[in-house]
Amino acid sequence: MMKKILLAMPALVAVVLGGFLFWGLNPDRDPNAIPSALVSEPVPDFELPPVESTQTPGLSAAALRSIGEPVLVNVFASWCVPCRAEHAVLTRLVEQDGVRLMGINYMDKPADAANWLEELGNPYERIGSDSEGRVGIEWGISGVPETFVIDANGIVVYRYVGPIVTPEAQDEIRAALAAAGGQS
Amino acid sequence: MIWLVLGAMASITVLLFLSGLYRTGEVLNRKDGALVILKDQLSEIDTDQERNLISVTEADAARVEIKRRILAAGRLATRESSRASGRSTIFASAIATPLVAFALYSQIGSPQIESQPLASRASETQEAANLSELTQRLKTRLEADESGGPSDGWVLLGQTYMRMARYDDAADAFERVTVRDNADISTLLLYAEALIAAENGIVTPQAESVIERASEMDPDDPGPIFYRARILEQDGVPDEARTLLIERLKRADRAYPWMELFLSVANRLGEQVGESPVTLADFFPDSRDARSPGAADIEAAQDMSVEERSAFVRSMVDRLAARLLDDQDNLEGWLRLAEAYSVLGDFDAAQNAADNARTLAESLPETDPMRAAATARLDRINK
Amino acid sequence: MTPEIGQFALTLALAVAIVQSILPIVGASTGRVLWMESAKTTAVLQVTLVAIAFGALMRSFVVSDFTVRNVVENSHSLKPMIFKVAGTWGSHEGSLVLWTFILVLFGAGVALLGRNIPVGLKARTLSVQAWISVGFLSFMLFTSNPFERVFPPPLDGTDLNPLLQDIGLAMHPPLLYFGYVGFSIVFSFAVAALIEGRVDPAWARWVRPWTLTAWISLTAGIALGSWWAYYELGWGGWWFWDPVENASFMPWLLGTALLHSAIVTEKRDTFKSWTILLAILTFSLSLLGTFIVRSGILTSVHAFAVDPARGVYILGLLGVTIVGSLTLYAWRAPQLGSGGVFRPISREAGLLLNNLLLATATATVLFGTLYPLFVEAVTDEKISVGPPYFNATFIPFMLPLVIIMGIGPFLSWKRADLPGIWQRLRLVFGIAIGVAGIVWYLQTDGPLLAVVSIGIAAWVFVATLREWALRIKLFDLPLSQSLRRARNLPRAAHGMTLAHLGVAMLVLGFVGSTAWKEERVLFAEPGTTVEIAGFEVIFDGVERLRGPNYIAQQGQLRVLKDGREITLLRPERRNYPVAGTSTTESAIRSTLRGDLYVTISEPATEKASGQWNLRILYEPLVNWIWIGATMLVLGGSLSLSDRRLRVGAPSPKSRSSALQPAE
Amino acid sequence: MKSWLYSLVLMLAATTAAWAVEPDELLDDPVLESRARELSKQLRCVVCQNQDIDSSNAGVARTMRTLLRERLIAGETNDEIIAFFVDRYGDFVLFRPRLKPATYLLWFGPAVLFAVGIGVVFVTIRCRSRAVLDGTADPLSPDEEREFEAIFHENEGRRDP
Repeated sequence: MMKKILLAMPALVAVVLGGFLFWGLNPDRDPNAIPSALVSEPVPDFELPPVESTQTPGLSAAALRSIGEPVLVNVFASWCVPCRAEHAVLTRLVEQDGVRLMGINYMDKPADAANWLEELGNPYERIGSDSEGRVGIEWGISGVPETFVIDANGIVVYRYVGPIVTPEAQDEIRAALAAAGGQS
Repeated sequence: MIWLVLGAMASITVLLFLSGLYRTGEVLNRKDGALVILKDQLSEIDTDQERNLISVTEADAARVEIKRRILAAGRLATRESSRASGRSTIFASAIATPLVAFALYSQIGSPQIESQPLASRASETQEAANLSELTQRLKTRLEADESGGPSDGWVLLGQTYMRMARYDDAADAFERVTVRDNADISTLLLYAEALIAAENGIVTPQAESVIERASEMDPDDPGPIFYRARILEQDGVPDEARTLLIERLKRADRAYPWMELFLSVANRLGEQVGESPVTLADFFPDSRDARSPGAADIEAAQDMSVEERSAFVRSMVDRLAARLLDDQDNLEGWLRLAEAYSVLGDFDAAQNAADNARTLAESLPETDPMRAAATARLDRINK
Repeated sequence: MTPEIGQFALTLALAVAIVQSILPIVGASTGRVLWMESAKTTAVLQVTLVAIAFGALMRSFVVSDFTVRNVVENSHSLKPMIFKVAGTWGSHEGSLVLWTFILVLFGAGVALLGRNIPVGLKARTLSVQAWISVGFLSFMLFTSNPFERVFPPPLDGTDLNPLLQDIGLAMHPPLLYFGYVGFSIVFSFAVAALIEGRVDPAWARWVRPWTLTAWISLTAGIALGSWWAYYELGWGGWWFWDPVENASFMPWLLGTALLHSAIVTEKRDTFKSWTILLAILTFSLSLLGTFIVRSGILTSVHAFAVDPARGVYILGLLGVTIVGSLTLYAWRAPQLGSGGVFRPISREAGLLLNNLLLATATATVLFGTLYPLFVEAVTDEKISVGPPYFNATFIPFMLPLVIIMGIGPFLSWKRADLPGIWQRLRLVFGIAIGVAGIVWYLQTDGPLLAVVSIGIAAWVFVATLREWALRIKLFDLPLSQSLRRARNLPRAAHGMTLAHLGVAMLVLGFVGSTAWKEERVLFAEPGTTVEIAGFEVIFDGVERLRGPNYIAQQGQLRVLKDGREITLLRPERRNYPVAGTSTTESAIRSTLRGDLYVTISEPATEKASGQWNLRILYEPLVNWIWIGATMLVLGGSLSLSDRRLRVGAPSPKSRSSALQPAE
Repeated sequence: MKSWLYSLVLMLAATTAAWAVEPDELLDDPVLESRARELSKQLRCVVCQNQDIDSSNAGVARTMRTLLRERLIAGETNDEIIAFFVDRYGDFVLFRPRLKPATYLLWFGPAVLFAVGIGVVFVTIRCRSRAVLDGTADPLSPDEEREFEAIFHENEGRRDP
């Protein structure tokens, strides 16, 4: 009997392994995605100057904490093509839904960023210029664009990786904002 | 020709299959096969012992073991096997094999497409080079023109750039026309399209303002409406974008060629927001022949199978031909028709279209680069 | 027309494979010789047809026929011819054709060359092999058609990654596939044996050449891949524990275990169900590798484009093949019976330990490769498992394995005399300790483990030589007699000696290039001089060059030793405009003592403009890795040429003398 | 559309032309530098595919290397530095997974497997060696010997052994 169980083990192990692999093929799973260690943590400490030659003020942790209502923090760069794609969506969120949007301009030349904002419009209330990318590390970003939802108490409640373009992505952002507003 | 080759392949397969029926000779059964190996192992022990690699006792023990294995192998039952039975099955499978293959091939193969090694397409490569040279000449000419160059010329230049996927240059060319007072909606839309293409499909504020301008000229023109829907989609409100398209479709008094495009975009958007697809019949139950080649068709063509695609190309060409009967002075149209026919292998029709194009081209002034461009294209078709 | 011929050949091959998957095996159980023998025809037909398809695809690449989608996506008119050819197997679809070609090639090999294999076993084996080829041909035709056409054709293709434009890479996939797909035939033999219900020494003997062939080419493939990484990637590393590398390494480890356990089955009629299990698992790991590379389930540098639909299809294929065969195993293995008896100190026990260590090492790699997936599935958390883990867990199993490798060949079957062996190995042990001591004395830094490992390498090396010397009675008899004995020794014995010596060389290379590597990274301007490992390297500047499809910045470095110029190194930074990418071409001065390895690039910071970023490495003993691997391959080939592997083949009299060399 | 957007998201890696660790990043103190190299081989680049930050040419990896060295200079221990990155990126950045319940199986699995294997081998060997092993086996009985001879010579002449 023992022997039979022993001989059946390989097949059983293979089935279990197959189960995991099948799970891994789930199309909603992105093998490259990295979960954020920041969610449910307070906004990391940082202070960023404004992007040179723009009128928009810079961004800091203190500023984020003192707003008192949920905000979006969007990490973008002028060299990032998908950022252009989501820019219109962000603008619309600001104009129509009254979302408060903060920006972190990541590893960008200030002049390029200023041109970019000039060309596409500037929906951001504040923009911090993270030209060396250090604050990006503080936020644990793995690429641009990334968008965070911060609640009224300055706690990061949600993170979205990649451009917010699809209706589903927008719904997720809206839901996260609503949840953040409800909590405070 | 191709069927001949494929047929030959199939026949050889069948023949090889059948040749098995005439194979003779003894077959090795399990028992004999094993015995040969075991006997060899037995003799190996003798050699090993001779070479003092193993002791006498070890050798003896090993011999006993192998002898026991030989005994066991010798007791193996050998099944009576026959060479005679099962002939008909071999025969049947020989016949079935090519049938299955052809059935499958008819589903996934594309026998109608010739292979086109790059070397045989030298003229095409050459033309691409020519085209870019001609384009450059056209551009220089237009720029040299003190009056700013004819609008038609700039539009042609822009369209050529679009075809060459040089969207920034195309946008520049169209912009020259759009700043003029006589710019029409279609030029504005071309400009917008170039701007959008240059940004990998993103409608920038600049493109948006161009579309706004077109929209002001005629709010009901389907062109601006199409792009406005696109802006809405990009803003993340596909439902509104879809509504905009559907509303315009409802307002139409009869079937138009642009409707296919509207429908396909509306349906794509509908899929996102969970609306069921609509067809032309939902708006005009009695019109069936309102199709026209549009961006949507081309988009749809990407997903088609090869046969579908060539049938599609054919239908598009037929429609173009029909349209040219009403628009006989359209040089570009004739050129495209001639090219299309020659690609499809309908050389007589290609020649006819090319003759029309040549007549039109020759009516242009000698120095007009458009004439040179057209002639170059015609020469290629005639080859 | 060429692509369509290829397309039709594939559909025809599928139809033929379907016949082969049914007729022979039914024939074997009903005693119909015609049906059994039809496998020969169908196996040859399959390989011919897939070869036609492969040739058609290759031709399409060579002539740049852009009516074939695969050519458009993986070639470019400006690409050098050799890489157009290599483009044939550079993509998912093309490599699948190659995969299938090797699969059917092994089938045809058994059909034509396996003349000493009984007809029933052969028929069953070929049917099982055909099940696999039906799976892969249908996978290819239904989800990844290599001959999909585009009309009208675009003017030019979209290139292949320039990083992959290397001759080492061009040869790498064919060899790697040859190895890991080759294990398919071993798998088929195992499943056939389970169906037949009989595993005996004869079975092990019939399978051995095929296991060896697969193992040799997998060894060569992995070595070549590693060499390529070292040579081309410009990091100076040769192994990265990437999931795709692991995917080929696991079948190698288990295949090595199989090679050894099959010897026990052949000689002692024992370890039967274990050998069968290893045969099944080895190929299962090959399939798993194919799955990992093609499903995008794990992130890897080398993976093909991600496509879940393909992933599901392959997973289904995997499920049927692996779970099916293992279930058959669970059911039939108890009937195989257990064989001979042996003592705790015996060659059997030694090989058992060898198998256990290899299997555990395989499990370690498998665990590490798939663990992030497990954790993600269970806890939704993401973790990474990288080189530090593998080094920490894999090496502890490998060192003991190498140690027992020194003793193993001295052990006799059934019961061995340990004191006697110790007597023979005392001196060897002393030498190993001595070597370790010298290394310890000479080295300036580096971990203690490195010293121990060098000692172990010396141990295996000398012990293996000692065993060989004992066999031919070197020094006990006059030299001429010893040489005669050496000639008469079966080639497999020489093969083993050579392969084991190769392992000692491998260890030497691994340790040398990791423990005592030196590195200088600096910004340089013309005239900069660097000292490394006793060399003086002078940077003379950079020249711009034009290649067939790239533009290169070529650095010039003079290398001086003791004030005398010994060589000129020219590393390049290449820019491929069409693909829009850059690669680094290292320049290497290779000697048996070590490699001087230089790469050049433009500095990332603007502060260092006008300067060049030089990376100079000294990799001691690194070439012994490739030498060791070559010895493994040669050892395996020598073993493969052993006369005994062909015993029983009913050869015509005229050819028997050629087949049976002097003995 | 979605697929190209996605691939572009990953293009961050391609934005700088740096090649692994750069000369200007290196520390003058060889002890600290070798610690830095060792640490950066344990940290995974977050935008690349399966690379440590030491050999990665991504911008983020460069920033991470710079931060790592700054912290070394500030006198932080290896554990503190690792913790700094784990706080921001989670366990994902560690190429050497930490020992915790979720990784027990990973770290101890192979050893346990080996132990079980040893157990199985031990049992096998005991079963196999229980039989008499005095160097000789029972010789064949005369009947068996005759049968053997018959089988042995059965195919003689038909095939070359």
